[in-house]
Amino acid sequence: MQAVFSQVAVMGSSGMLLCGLILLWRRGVAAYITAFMWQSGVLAALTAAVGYFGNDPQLYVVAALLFAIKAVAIPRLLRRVAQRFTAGRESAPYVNTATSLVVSGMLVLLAYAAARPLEAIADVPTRAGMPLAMGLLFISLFIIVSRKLAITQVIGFLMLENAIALLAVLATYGVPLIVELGVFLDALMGFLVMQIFLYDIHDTFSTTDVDVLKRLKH
Amino acid sequence: MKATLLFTGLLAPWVFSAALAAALRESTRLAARLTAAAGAVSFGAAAAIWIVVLGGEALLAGPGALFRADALSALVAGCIAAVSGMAMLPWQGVEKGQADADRSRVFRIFGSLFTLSMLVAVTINNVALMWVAIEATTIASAILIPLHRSKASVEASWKYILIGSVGIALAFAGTVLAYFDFVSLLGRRHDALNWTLLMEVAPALHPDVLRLAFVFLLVGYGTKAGLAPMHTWLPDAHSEAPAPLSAMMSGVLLAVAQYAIIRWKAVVDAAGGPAFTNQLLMALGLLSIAIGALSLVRQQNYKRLLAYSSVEHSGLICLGLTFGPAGVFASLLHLLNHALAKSTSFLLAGRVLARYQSADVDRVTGLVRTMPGSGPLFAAGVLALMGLPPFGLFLSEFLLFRAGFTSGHPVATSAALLLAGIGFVGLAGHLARMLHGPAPDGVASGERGWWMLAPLAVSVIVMAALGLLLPDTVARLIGRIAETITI
Amino acid sequence: MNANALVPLFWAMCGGFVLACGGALSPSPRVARGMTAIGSAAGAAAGLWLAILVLAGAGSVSIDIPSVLAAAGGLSFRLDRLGAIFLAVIGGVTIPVAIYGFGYTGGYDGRYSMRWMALQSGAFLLSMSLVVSAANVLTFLLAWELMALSSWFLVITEHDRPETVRGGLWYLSMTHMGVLALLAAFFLLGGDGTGAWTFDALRDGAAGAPPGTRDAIFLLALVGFGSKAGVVPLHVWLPRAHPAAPSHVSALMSAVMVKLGVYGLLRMVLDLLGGGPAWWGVVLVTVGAATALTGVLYALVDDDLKRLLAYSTVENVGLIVLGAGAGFLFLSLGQSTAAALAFAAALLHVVNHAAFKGVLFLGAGSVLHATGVRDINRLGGLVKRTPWTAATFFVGSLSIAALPPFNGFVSEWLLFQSFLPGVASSRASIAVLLTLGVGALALTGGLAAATFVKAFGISFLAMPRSPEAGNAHEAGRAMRAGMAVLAIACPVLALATVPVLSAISGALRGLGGLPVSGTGFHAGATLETPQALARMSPVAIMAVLVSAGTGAWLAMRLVSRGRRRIDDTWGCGRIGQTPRMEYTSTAFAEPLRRIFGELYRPTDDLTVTEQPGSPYHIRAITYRTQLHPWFERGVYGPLMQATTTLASRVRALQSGSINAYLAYIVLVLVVLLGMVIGF
Amino acid sequence: MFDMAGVAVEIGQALLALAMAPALVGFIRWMKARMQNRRGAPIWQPYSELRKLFRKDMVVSRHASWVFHLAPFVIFGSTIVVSLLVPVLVTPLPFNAVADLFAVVYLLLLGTAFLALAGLDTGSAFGGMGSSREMTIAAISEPAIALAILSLALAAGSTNLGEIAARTIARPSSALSPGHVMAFVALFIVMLAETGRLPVDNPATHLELTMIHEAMILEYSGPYLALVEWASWLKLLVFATLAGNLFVPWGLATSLAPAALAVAFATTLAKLVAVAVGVAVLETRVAKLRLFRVPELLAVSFVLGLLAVASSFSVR
Repeated sequence: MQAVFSQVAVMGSSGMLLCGLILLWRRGVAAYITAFMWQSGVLAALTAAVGYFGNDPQLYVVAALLFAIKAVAIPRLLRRVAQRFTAGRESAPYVNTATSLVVSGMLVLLAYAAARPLEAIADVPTRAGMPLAMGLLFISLFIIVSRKLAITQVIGFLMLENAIALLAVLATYGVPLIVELGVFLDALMGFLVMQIFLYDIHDTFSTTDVDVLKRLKH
Repeated sequence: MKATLLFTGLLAPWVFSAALAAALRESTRLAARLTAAAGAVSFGAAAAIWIVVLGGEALLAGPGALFRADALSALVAGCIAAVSGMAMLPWQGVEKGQADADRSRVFRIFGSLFTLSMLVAVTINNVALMWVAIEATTIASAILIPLHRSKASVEASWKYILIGSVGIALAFAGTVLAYFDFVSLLGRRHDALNWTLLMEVAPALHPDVLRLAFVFLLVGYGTKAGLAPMHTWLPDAHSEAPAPLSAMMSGVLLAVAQYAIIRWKAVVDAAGGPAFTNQLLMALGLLSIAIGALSLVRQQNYKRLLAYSSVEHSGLICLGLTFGPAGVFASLLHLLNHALAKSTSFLLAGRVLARYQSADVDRVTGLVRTMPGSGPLFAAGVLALMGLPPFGLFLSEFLLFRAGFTSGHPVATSAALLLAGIGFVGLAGHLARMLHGPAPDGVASGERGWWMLAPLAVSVIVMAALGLLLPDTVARLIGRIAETITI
Repeated sequence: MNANALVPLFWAMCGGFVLACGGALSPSPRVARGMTAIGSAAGAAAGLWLAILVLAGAGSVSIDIPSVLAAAGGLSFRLDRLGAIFLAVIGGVTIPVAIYGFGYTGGYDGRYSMRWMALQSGAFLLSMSLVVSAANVLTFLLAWELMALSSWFLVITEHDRPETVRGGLWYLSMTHMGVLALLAAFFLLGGDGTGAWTFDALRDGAAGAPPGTRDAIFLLALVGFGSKAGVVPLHVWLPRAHPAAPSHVSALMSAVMVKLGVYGLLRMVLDLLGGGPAWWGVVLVTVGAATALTGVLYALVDDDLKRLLAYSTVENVGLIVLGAGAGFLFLSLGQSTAAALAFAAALLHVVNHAAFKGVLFLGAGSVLHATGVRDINRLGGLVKRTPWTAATFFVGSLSIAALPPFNGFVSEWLLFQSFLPGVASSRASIAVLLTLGVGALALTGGLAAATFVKAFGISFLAMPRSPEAGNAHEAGRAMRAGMAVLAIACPVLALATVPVLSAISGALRGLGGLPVSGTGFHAGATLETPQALARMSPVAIMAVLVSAGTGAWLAMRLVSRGRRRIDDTWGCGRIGQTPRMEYTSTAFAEPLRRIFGELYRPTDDLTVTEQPGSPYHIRAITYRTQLHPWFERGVYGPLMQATTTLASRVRALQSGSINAYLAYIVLVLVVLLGMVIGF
Repeated sequence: MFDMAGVAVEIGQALLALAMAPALVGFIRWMKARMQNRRGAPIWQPYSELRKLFRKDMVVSRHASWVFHLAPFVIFGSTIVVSLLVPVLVTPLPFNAVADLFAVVYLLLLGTAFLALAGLDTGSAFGGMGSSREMTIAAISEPAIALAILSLALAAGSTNLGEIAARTIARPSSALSPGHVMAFVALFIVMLAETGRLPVDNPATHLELTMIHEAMILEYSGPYLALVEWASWLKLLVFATLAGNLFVPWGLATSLAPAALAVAFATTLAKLVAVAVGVAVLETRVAKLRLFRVPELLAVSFVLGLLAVASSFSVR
């Protein structure tokens, strides 16, 4: 029973990590949105699985909420934004694809090194997935840093929140409900504000490429 | 019962003010007065909390001790209530120039929410909900930055929201790691993330996991506290945001982030001893003082000047935390003094900007002649920031450097002294040129709206009182914090 | 008169100065000026009386107010004899300056706010008198910083002139850097901070401090107090701030505030640290000699009257530090009587310099008030138009040039004498240093005489060189009274050298290893150095000089029967003398500028514009000369250059690209994680 | 120490010096004339000059102020005070108890400063040039004098003229020590500079480029000119006696016995004649130095003073 549970956990987190890597590999924004959608879906499923194995009924509610918001609502909003503004392709990111993949590899290694003390004291079966969650966290940070399109940065930020949610689910079977709700509310509000700003940037600069945002110096 | 009354007195007014501002679409005058009244009530409650906490025990209220106010939260809540109360006054609203009812309505709504979230952050016991409240402050303030639509303000708002959210997300990762450490020791309890419980359990927690968590927490909350090199959002946000918002952000939002750092430093120190956290905080503190002070030397925009001065003072406060109990006392006093001085200076900078229509230091001259009321007060604010007596910052820097030397860090303190000196020269140069010289043509001379200056004059007098007399209530409160925080 | 009877006198002093500050609330500017003058004079009188009582042996005044600023150690005052000497100097100079100020600031009525000036003058005087009576670190530094701030406001009173604001900026920045050094010095002195922060506790703690810390404290004190005193290379603010300030303020700053740097140095290095190794004395002697020579060399060739006086202040501070340095040297060699003499000579020069520098600055202020011109090359003939100013400036010039009947000669003589025992009895290396010290002292004395013959001769004598000088008018009654009091003080101080010197040696008894008992370096009315090395009585010299002079006058009147005829000055028989033919200040100093050419490295440019027709008929010759600014180019230029390049590199950090900003955060995260993994 | 006899002798000695001063200058002029095989004016010519000047009318410049009128008396007075101090016939003098060698130097500096101010007062270019150069030379010669005094004080243990002369008498060997000789030469060079003798300044000319001392007193006439000239001659005598009696003090009377005084008068007269001959020979042999070479001369004197002080270290 425990072995199956840890198998599911590792499978889920490595799936999410793969979705993250897609952002580094592909150039089209549409591909990014689908990758994010799948990642959120896997996260919701994993949360439900942890709820089932760790027999904690609250997690089902969290999984449903997560799926509804992150796998359905946000991708639709993102698609609407993507169609209206972007040229559909990430023009020239600061780091070309080959190097980004190498760097992401290095980051996952760093995650394993950093997560060593976590695994040392964890007694939950899902501990094997924690380094992967940390890895996803670093990779989403790298995405935000290296991509030029504003919408890609937003997606990177959402992935960062997914990574932290994954870490929470794996490490502590989810944070207390009231905190979970608070985090959801913040994530949603944050995304909405970012969306408003995306419209703002498009209206004033008629592009969402972050390079134009270099007027405020020194 | 008394506690819940005080907490509602502290938080409820801002909720009403936000709601009323939203509801009363037309009569902005009434909404403005209500906000001012709300500010006053909230400040009264904060003062009451201050007195009660001084009496001895921490205030607990709400279901499962959700809200808790000990000496530290009383201090920071007091600062927030005072600064926000002053900043949200109707005439301090958005610049008088464009009297646009809709804009000032938006400002009042989200300004009240911004203050509410800050007050909740410092009075909530659960550290995760504290994170949620701080994230809420980012969102509420981000909306207010592009109030005056321009290329620069849009850019500033995007940078603010993105850097702020990424930074604060890391802080949540740290919180999760700490929670994981707690759970793996004592299992899942609903009140696990209460700060008081964490402090009790801390000696039993695993030091190396908490150290990893503290790295994430420090980088996360450091971004909000304006510590270098995560400070990059601060100058852009302040040079574009309306002056009252910059006053609140620079004055007290940094203080809330420092509050969070202090809370978590106490927990991590209880677990693995202060060596690790002191090392980190000293490095980041010195870096912030260096970058803040050196950026003052050639800065031509006086709003960005005040922003970089915030980075420097934030660095000083973090450096002070590493100098033992005397150092903590000095840095908390510095936090209080800086909140007052910075918010007053920003509000006055707003008035100067409205009159001179230019943020360039070279185009603002003869301030003493053209604005005989705001000029001297602005000078007083900047002189306070430079650390000159009779204002409080001189006293807190005196104590801070004294603690630095006596706690055995002469080299770090001397470096901080030198950098503070460079910052002083930078500020002095710009202030001297702005105050004196002939008034540029096309700038009307004479002060308008003397009664607008009343609250600012009161705050300058309070700063001088803090500098020359250091009232006993303040000294005792901060003394108690220093004992509870440091081990 | 036990000590606590003096306490009300202390509060009376503070009350007087607060009354001066009260001028800020006065209805009219004239009332504000009046309150400033009365308040300052009253406070100063109380201070002077208090100082005299303490010096006369009524013990020390000590007042503690632990409640105010308790967290930082509370306020506590203790006026002992060393502080009393400086308080006497403050009181003595402030009374005439306050009277003078009332007249001088009349000219400011329309232009600057008299209320603000009243507030700042009161604060300035109050903070100065609190600095000398502070007894713990917080009070000292609070008063010190308030003194710096209020004096900055006074310096930039005439803020509509850009160079005033620049001068003020130099002053504020250098003073603050000095305060930072003082902070470090005091806190290092405090050790681990467990003990109290009063001077007594620091004194006991300092004895046990490791030598490395004591040396660091000494150097920091030298930088901190040296920047206030104007020791080379920290003197550059003096010639910039003094000419910019109103003259009565620069009189106060030069005569009194600069001496508080010396007070601080003596208090910390002599009293608290109790002297140190020989190299401390060597450093002070070298720095003192360098300061004296730099000051006088730059004063010599300066054409701006007030900047000339500012450089001469640097020179006199150099002499004082030279004396103190010799004192520390003898202390480290164990010759405590010679050390006592050297310190006494330095302190006597502090007192004397306050008198004659005060009257000189007030005179310069009166010249500025009368003509509006500070450039000596455009003055002249003022002796007939402003006789009072000329007479008082004359007395001041003779005193500062150390010429016999006046007090300058007495303290210069004592400085020479204080070097003699050291040269005679100490190790060869120190003997050579002190011999060069004597050489430097003599050269400074000679050049000072040349400087002030130039300053007085060119500004006041012969014919006016410009219309402004031509129709100058004498200063008002108040200004004349102020100048007269200080001018009279010069010969009086010379005559009263014996009581002043015994008060000074009383103050020095028992400080940091100096002999507890000992004569006041006098036998009856004549000054006598230890082992009767030399005796000199200023009273006798003045008496014989005056009688010889009047004798000659009487003899001449008896012998000569000729009449006097007024005629033109000799112009080689052809042409009458015009003002353009007179020697100007630049010309007067030109020989010495050429002799010390290596030090000045002047860059002269001479442009001759001929008549358009022929090259032989010249329309105009313009001559501009500029001295090589050693300190600005050697010390401060590179320093500021380094800061600005560093600053611009830090500015580049804020490059504008959001990716870079996010990269910084990730970088910090990775670095700190590295530390955790490595920890 | 304040016995009346001593004071009387002291005043007498000062008056004697005053009387001998014109004769000394007359002798030097006569000596130079003879060496240039001219007959030259008799030695007492300066006395008649003084008598003539005291009786003549005085022309005062229109621009002169009270400084111009005060200067002659201060110059004359200060030189008289110095002559009271210098041991012409007898040591130790009562006035020595209240003033020492530094006082002498600074009293002479007082005279020079007043002369320079008087030069500036009339507003003539000559006066300005003279006083500028005079103050330059006075300023540079200060360190040389100071070191000469320092070396004497180290040898004698005090800067008091009385003690210096007494010590040298007591220990004749020290008179020939290298330090003593070098101090003498240093003081001699400074004497030439201070009293305006040839290598530094030409007393006999009124050519504006070369005269320094003469330029300052150009405007004086009648009794004022007499006083100033007399004072400068007395200064020359004072320096000569200083050079003589401090470095070669034998023959000085140490008691007030008339016989001792007579012997002292004879030896002092001899020394003065020797110094005068020396100055005269020097002045005929040497041409006037360019103004900007004078500092080198005074630098030599400074170095000699330094060596004199250094040698006193070794001897100890």
